[in-house]
This record gives sequence, C-alpha cells and structure tokens, in this order.
Amino acid sequence: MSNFFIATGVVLCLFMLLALYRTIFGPTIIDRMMGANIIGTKTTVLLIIIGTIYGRVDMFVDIALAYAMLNFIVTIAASRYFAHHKNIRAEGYGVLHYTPTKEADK
Amino acid sequence: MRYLYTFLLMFGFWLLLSGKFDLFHLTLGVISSLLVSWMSSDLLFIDSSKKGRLIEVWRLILYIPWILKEILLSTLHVTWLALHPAMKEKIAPRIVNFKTRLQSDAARVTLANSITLTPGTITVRIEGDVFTVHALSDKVASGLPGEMEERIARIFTEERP
Amino acid sequence: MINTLTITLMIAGLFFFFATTVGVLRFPDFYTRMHAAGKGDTLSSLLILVGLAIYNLHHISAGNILVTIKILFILMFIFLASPTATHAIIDAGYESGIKPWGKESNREGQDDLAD
Amino acid sequence: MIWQIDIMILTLIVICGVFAISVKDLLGAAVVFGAYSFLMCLLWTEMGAVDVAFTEAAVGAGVSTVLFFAAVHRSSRQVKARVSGRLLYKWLGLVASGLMGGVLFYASTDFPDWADPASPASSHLSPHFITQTLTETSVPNIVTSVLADYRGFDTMFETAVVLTAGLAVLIILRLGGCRTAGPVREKSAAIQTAYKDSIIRFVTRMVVPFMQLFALYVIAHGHHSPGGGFQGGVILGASFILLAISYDLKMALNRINEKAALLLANTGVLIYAGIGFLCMLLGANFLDYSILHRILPATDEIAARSHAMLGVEIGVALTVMVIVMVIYNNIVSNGTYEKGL
Repeated sequence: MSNFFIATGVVLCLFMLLALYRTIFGPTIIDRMMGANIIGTKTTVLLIIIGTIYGRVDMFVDIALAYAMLNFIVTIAASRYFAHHKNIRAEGYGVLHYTPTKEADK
Repeated sequence: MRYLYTFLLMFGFWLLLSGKFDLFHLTLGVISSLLVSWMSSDLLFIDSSKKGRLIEVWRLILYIPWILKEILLSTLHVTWLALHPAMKEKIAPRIVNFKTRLQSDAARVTLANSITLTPGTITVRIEGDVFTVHALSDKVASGLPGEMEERIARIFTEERP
Repeated sequence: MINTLTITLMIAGLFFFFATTVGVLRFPDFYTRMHAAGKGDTLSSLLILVGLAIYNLHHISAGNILVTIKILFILMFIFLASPTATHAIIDAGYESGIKPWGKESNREGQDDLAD
Repeated sequence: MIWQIDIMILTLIVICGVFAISVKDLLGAAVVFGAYSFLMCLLWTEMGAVDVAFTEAAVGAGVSTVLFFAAVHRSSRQVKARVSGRLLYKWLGLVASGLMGGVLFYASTDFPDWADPASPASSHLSPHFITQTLTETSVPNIVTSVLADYRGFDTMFETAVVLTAGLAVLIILRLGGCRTAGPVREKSAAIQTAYKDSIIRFVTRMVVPFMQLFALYVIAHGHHSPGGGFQGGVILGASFILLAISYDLKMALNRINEKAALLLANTGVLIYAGIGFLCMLLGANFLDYSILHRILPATDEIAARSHAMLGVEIGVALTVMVIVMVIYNNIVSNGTYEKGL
C-alpha cells in the first residue's frame, strides 16, 4: 500500500509540472495565479499523502489545514490587486484587448 | 446572544481539533473560544435575531449530495472537452447576465459557488441583483439559473415573488 | 476492501487531475482554462482526500477518527474556498478587461439580460 | 525520506527558483516565488522537519507572498532594464560564480548522510535532547522544548528581532512625519452593506473565526504537535490581513488599531523577558523555568517548565501576530492607513 502512495505522490508531482508550465509561462499574470493556485491545492493533498506514508497523519494534517487557509489568502490578495490596477501585462500598461494568439511574454 | 452562539461553535471546533480532554487543555479551549468570540463574533452572525438557522444548516447538508453529483458531472464534462481533439469546435464561450430573486447574502453566495461548481459555468461577479456568468456553450447558458435557484430558495426559505 | 476503495478513489482523483491539467494547457483563453482549473482541482482533491480519510480508518481508534474528521474539515474548507478562489481570479481577469475568446458569431449577444 | 518524491520535488523547486529570478514581471515573479515556497514546505515535511515546514507554510508561502503583492501594489510592477557593464565583466562574473558553485558542490560531498546517527551533530547534544526531554520538561515535542527552554535565550532575541523589523518598517514609511492624525478612529461601513464582491466577503466572514481558533489551537498545542507561538501568531496575523484585504484596512484597524497593536507587540516581548526576570528574582538563572514551581500552584519543577514554555509561546505569538499586521498595513497603505489592497 505504501508503494501505491509513493507512486501517487510521484504522479501528482508530474502533473504539478504541467501546472507549473502555466505558472511560469503565463501568458498573462492571471494564468500564473491559476497555476499557483493549483499547485497550492495539490501540495495540501500531497502533504497528507506523505503523512500517510510516514504513518503520522495526525502531525501533518495541521500543516495541511494551515496550508489550505494561507493558499486562500494568497489567491484573494493576488486577485484584489486588479481592483486597483487594470494592467494585465507587465509591459504596456492598460493593454485591454488580449488576444490569445500573442503568446510571448518575455 | 451571538457571543454565546460563536462561543459554542468555536468550542465545538476546538474539541474536534484538540482531541485532548483533560482539564488543562479544556481550560485553554474555553479561553481561546472566548477570545475568538470577543474578537470576531460580529463576523459569523450578523443579525442574531434571525430564527431557523439550524433548519437552514440541515437543509444545506441535504443539499450537499446533489451538488456533489453536479461537480462530478461538471468535471466529466470538462474532462471530455479537454481531451477532445477538436475541442475548439465544441466550445462556444460567452458571458451571460441574469437577474436573481434571492435576497440574502448567504443564499446568493451559495448560488454563486454552486454555479461555479456546475457544468460549464463560472460566476464572474454579482452586481446588485445581476449575476454575470461565463458559460462554456450556449446550451448551458440558456439553462441558467434554472433548477439550482429553486433549490437554494427552498433551503433559505425565501418566498417566491 | 478498504484498500480497494482507497485505490479506486485515488486513481479516479489522479485521472481527473490529469485531464483538467491538460485542459489548463489546451484551452484557448483564461476563462475557459479557469473552468478546467477550478472544477478539476476541487473534485480531484475531494476524491484523493476522501480516499486517504477512508484509508486512515484502517485501525479504528479515537485518534484516527479525529484525524479523519480533520481531513474532512480540510475537505470542507477546500469545498468553500476553491470556488471562491476561482471566482476571485476570474473576476480579476474580467476587471482588467480581458475579452473572452469566442467565435465571431457569439460576440454580439453578450449583454442580453435573460431573466 | 522518500527518495522518489524527493527527486520530483527538488526538480520542481529548481525550475521554480530559476524562473522566479528570470521572470521580468514583478507580480509574476511574486506568484512563482509563492509556488516555490509551497514546494519548499513540501520538501521540509518530506524530510521530516515538520516544525520548519509549518513555519515555511505560514511565513514563506502565506504572509510573505501577500507582502510582496502589497509592495508591488505601492511601487512599480516593472523591472527597470539597466544596460550595464562590459561583456568581459559579465563573463568574469559567470566564471566566478561558476567556480564558487563548483567549490560549494564539492564541499557538499563532505556532509554527513541524511539522518546519519554517527555525524557530529547527532552524536553529542541531540541524544540528550532525544532521550531526556520528556523526563526533564514533560513536553513530547522536542523542537518546542529546545526552542523555548534549552535555547530560550536565542528565541527571546529572535522575538526582539521581529519587533525591531516591525518598528523599522514603521520608521522608514513614516519618514515624512505621521501623515494621519493618530490612529484611524472612524468606523468602516457596516459589515452587512451590499458590496460588489459579496462572495469573497461572505466567505471571508465565515472563514476568519475558524482561522483564528485554529491559530490559537496551534499556539496552545505547540507542546504536543508541530507548531507553536511563531506559527500560530503568523496565522492569527494572517486572519486580520485577510479581513483587511477583503473588506478594507479600517475593518482590521477597528479591531486592533495602531496604538493597541504596538502596545501588544511590546507586551509580547515583555512577557518573554518578564518570565526570565521572574526566574532571576526567585534566585535561579535567567530563563531557568524550573524555579517557577514556587509560585505556580500545584506544579513540580517539571510541570513548571512546561507551563512556562506555554507562557513564553504566548508572548512570541502576540509579538509576531501584531508585527505581521503592522508591516502589512504600513506597506500596503504607504504608511498612511488610508487605502488597502
């Protein structure tokens, strides 16, 4: 059973790599926030998986709870930033019409 | 009154978290619950005069299986779209506005989060009575608000207009 | 019995997570990506956590039951917070004026009030 | 240690680290750095350092990312492109840092293996902590007893450093003199007013009390499970930050205004140092808690140490909570307390 949990953890990490692509390459900042949010939720899950592997879930569950709460705060803070700043891209403040064909964000 | 409610709720939560039932930890729990109900009792219960909260909570619990089924359907829908080779032909995203008749904050938030969790729709914002919803296709867009609003109105016992 | 249930739930969770992550990569604009991200995240976390909570009841004792309740509490929190976070992010995008991707025929009827 | 997961997480961390530096959009860099902290915490847990992981989760992943957003909100989001230096210097820099990295990499082979019982660190002091902590202090969590008792002096000054950091932020952002006439006294709009983003506010309202109780639980149960004053304090502060983010700054300031906040922060350090001086007054060394059994009712020397540790943790939590709030409030409003994020 422990092997299965380890495999699950590894596979979760692999999929997090996919989400990390969105976090790193955008193209917009909101895509990055989305990616970070996915990674945050999945780390919560992974923490409990690791706890199960070690057989001490009671210790890890508190951290996972704190994690879920703080992930929520970070996402809210990031999204509230746009209530004041309408610039979606770093270069060219006030770019309003975003076309998905423009992929480069470097 | 709301101090008492908050205190009881918080103390119950403490018992679940702590799992230690000796006198020392129970005392700490009482102190902590008192502190929290002093700091933020105005957050949980806004008008303490309202009756029938327990019934609402119970109905909300009964609502959970239905919403779970909806989440499952919605994820299957997204999965099917995501793995479909010709995905861009299948979707026709659009933004829909509709008016709601739900009045209380709790009901509206439940509706908004339920919309987010059901197939093909995400609540973008609530302005006044108007919900702005992003829908994946025309079919789901035309189905709004539909059955869900009925159910939520029944939970929060709001009379029909 | 418990093991089979856990394995089934967790593999289902992993599958949904994989599919929606592919969706996050493939969908054309961020509104549609958010559909994949928000829903897949909630359901896959739900399935995996329920699987672990059930596995945790392998040896029934007071401590284990409390841990299971705590895992369920995390679940409830994700249930409440995840749609809200999805909404917050998509609202931020709407606020900053991103036009949703769509076929040209859909562009006109965006502001109709269907009540 | 589970090496399969270990390798995966390390790969993710290195990718995140490289791109957190190279992303030019500062907000994007903050987001990537947040993901980096999340993964870092995962690595700590995976190696068994649960308390460190908790701190990383609370401070690194949660509060510091929010502080980055606040700082970007008040300054610029763009990196100024600076054309500098000749090509030769750039190559020199590359060679120098490459050499340094090589040396460090070579030196890392001299490290003892992970959790090697024969390594110098774990052959002298650690066995004492591991075998004697429970009999000497009756605290099952060794990390808590090491931090709050055996190395209490260290932790006291750490708390003082946190206080100093908060004061430094206050001093720097108020350089032009206090811009408002004292702490904000006007009430913010009532909670039930219909706001535009009522979803976030409603969920915040529901979540914050549970968060605060969870933080208090973490502080009170530092003896038995990971966590303690520092982590609990940060989560408490974060709950007020969440209020300030989703409502407005006044909402948080109505609960704890600046004067009360600074008073509480100093009280926290005072509690810590006061317990130390109390020990001295009773005739023992500074921060030697076992003497306190003379004034604490119904305790022997061992239980006195345990209880005094709880007192110390509460002091730490007070300071940390308030300082986290003060730093956020000042950075996000540029020292004026007028508008938040």
